[in-house]
Amino acid sequence: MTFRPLDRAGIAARIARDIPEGWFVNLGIGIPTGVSDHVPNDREVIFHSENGVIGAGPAPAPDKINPFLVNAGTQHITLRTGGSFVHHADSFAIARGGHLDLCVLGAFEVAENGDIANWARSLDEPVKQVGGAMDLAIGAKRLWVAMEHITKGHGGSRIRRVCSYPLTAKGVVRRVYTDLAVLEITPRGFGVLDMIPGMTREELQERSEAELHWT
Amino acid sequence: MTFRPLDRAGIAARIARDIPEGWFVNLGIGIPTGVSDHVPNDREVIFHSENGVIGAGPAPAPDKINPFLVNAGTQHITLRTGGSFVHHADSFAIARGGHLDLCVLGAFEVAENGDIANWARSLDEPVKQVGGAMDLAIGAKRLWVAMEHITKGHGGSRIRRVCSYPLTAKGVVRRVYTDLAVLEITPRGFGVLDMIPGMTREELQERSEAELHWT
Amino acid sequence: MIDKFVPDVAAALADIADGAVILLPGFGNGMPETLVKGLIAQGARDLTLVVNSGGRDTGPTADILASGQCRKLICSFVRADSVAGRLFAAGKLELEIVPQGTLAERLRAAGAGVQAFYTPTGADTLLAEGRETRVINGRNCLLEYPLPGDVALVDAWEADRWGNLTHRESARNFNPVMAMAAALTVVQTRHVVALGDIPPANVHTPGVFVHRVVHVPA
Amino acid sequence: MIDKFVPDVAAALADIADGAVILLPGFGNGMPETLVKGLIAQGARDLTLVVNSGGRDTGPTADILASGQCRKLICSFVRADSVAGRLFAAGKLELEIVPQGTLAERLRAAGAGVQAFYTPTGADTLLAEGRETRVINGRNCLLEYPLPGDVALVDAWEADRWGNLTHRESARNFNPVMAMAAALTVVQTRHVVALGDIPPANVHTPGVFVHRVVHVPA
Repeated sequence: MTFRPLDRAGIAARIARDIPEGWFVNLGIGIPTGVSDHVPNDREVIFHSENGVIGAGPAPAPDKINPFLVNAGTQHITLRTGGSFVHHADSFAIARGGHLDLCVLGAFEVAENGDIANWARSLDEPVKQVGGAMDLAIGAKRLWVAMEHITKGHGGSRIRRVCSYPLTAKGVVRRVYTDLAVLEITPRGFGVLDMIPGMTREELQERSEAELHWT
Repeated sequence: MTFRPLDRAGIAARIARDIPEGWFVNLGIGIPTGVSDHVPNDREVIFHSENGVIGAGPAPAPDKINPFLVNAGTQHITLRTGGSFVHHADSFAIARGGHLDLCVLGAFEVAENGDIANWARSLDEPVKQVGGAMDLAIGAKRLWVAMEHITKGHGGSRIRRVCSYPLTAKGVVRRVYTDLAVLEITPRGFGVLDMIPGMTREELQERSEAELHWT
Repeated sequence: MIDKFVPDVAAALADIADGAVILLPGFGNGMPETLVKGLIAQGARDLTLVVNSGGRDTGPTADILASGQCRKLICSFVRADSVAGRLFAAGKLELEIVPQGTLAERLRAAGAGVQAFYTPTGADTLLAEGRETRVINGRNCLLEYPLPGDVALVDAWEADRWGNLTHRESARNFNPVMAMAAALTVVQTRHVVALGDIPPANVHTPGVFVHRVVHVPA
Repeated sequence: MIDKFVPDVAAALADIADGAVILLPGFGNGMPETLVKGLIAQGARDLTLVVNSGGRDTGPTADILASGQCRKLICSFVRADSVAGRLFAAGKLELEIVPQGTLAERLRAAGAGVQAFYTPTGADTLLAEGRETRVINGRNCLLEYPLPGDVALVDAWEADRWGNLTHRESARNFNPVMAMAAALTVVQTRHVVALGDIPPANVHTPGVFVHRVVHVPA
């Protein structure tokens, strides 16, 4: 192998490159949370947190923590100048009503028709962790997924013809950012927008269960 | 005739007597608007106006008019200390969500099953004036109606077995305050709670198309 | 740097297309009068106007209706003796009457991604004729659909460059819900304030619902 | 004179009945911890608890669940390794999982008199199994019903004697919507302010949704 997969921060940074000024963006827990660290300060991107924060800013200095201000991961954050607060129903009105330009979620799997599975690993998983993922997945103008291309455990590909895990939503993913490539969902399935340096088409296809397309 | 019917202010005053401290109350246009004038200042009743005013107060002095503050009749009002403002959807959430202790509406007719007709005088009336009456009628904890007992024109009774005008809502009226009596809707129909001085049961029944009951 | 301010009303309204659904707030106050004048000057036709009341013989609602630009009026209240009433009687204006609370809720639904809802309001009335109803918990309910706008014309007291707004007293009325219900929300504001001047907990309409702002001093 | 303040937590919670549906706000903050302690002391049983997250091993949600007072938990998120997760695994707790936005919207619906609504959230998932769906404008939607509470326990920063409230920053979260969704809304407030001290345009939860307030200083 002559390529070096991106680490999680690298995936986040790659996503940040593609977010233009002025977008309202919600970042899911996991890799997506790191995206905001890679948006330069002079590019105004407004981060929404589903617990009612519009304009979430970076973590505070340890001596500046405000216990009344957390993000959807319950981490202490700051508020950007211009930010505001709403209650939970209004906050999800923003998410579900199509007002977010972008939502970035982590996932277990994405299918070539845009299906996403990110909430339960099996049908009989006894305890459920849905949170706000289903709301964000159906509501945002664009849904991008950030995840490793293959699973850490058994090495199977997360880029699927059909999702094997329970769905979060059907046909909603626009792009997938992995440690190996940037893919977009097209009418033909996964199109490849970008690969990491040194990766060949064959190597990327080998690591993808679904068929990839190059234009 | 040895009785003297109440005038419109008299009906409003009679209603005001029955509103206890602490109630949230919406007053419709017409006779009901006058009710607040008859609630003594030391009895705190909180008036809701469907354009987003909680705690509507009396009209301002002419030199104290605030052009940004009107009631649902678009009359200039004041705000009581403790009042607040919400937007239209939140305001109707208050009305439709069962948070008003009382709504007082004018009406053309009330039927013995609690039906109310107050928005259109005929089925083919070309232009419609619904406003917020249907929302208030279905939403308040109690709906009271304020109206003259008989119509000014043809002298027919507004106290009906069945409404002849198009309905505003079905089975929602609790009480009717007229210039002659106070009636309540019971499982048997109209029960008489009160009559003006000098009025006999026979005289009131003559002026009512529906059968009246005394307990 | 995000800056939603545009130089003038003409620039703010230039791309409103024929056939657009226009959301117009206002209830005795809080109506964006200068934007309505701008829309009359702009000249888009075949419009659907969504506004609480059809108005009288003068004022912004009467003016935009009298201009002949509107094909349809969706509102809760029309006087027979008004521009709207006469246009309707003459067959020159379609009319859809919506109870005021249902109007507000349909606008919110459009903004909040609710695809339909059941309400008891109007369910037992003429307004329900030919429409889908359902009894829920013993109450007859009417199925109502969202009412999205192509454009909302919004009035504000203060605005910052992110489009965060405040509204005065009851001039708030339909402004926040119409702002959230439209694909393009254009605001006229009395005052321009610096980012951060509106306390974060007291923004009445967050900038996420606002696309263009024009400064219209008193 | 209207005065919604009650002398102490015990008085505020005395009449909560067995079998009540309890709405509990909070999302990392904004949870009424003192009222939860009071409910544990009060001892009502067979409760249904509605809260965003099932919590961990410590904290108010874990405490009320561990007390054995709750028959059912309605929430968006439960960790397997938590009091809630273990009670569920042991068959001692019923669980209803609701997507977080649907949870907020069902609460608002209860407060706003919406009798049911259609949402795309969850419609194509396991959560839709056996439930009513409908395609609206090409989108598959799930029919959701209101989620009213018998009692909401609410956290506030400031309160006046009419029950008007403010909340701090993101501690607002579910507090206003749960306040409007319950038949009895009990508030713990950090600060007591005079009527009129909260500017009328900046009340976060109007007193119309509040029934009892207890002062719980920090």
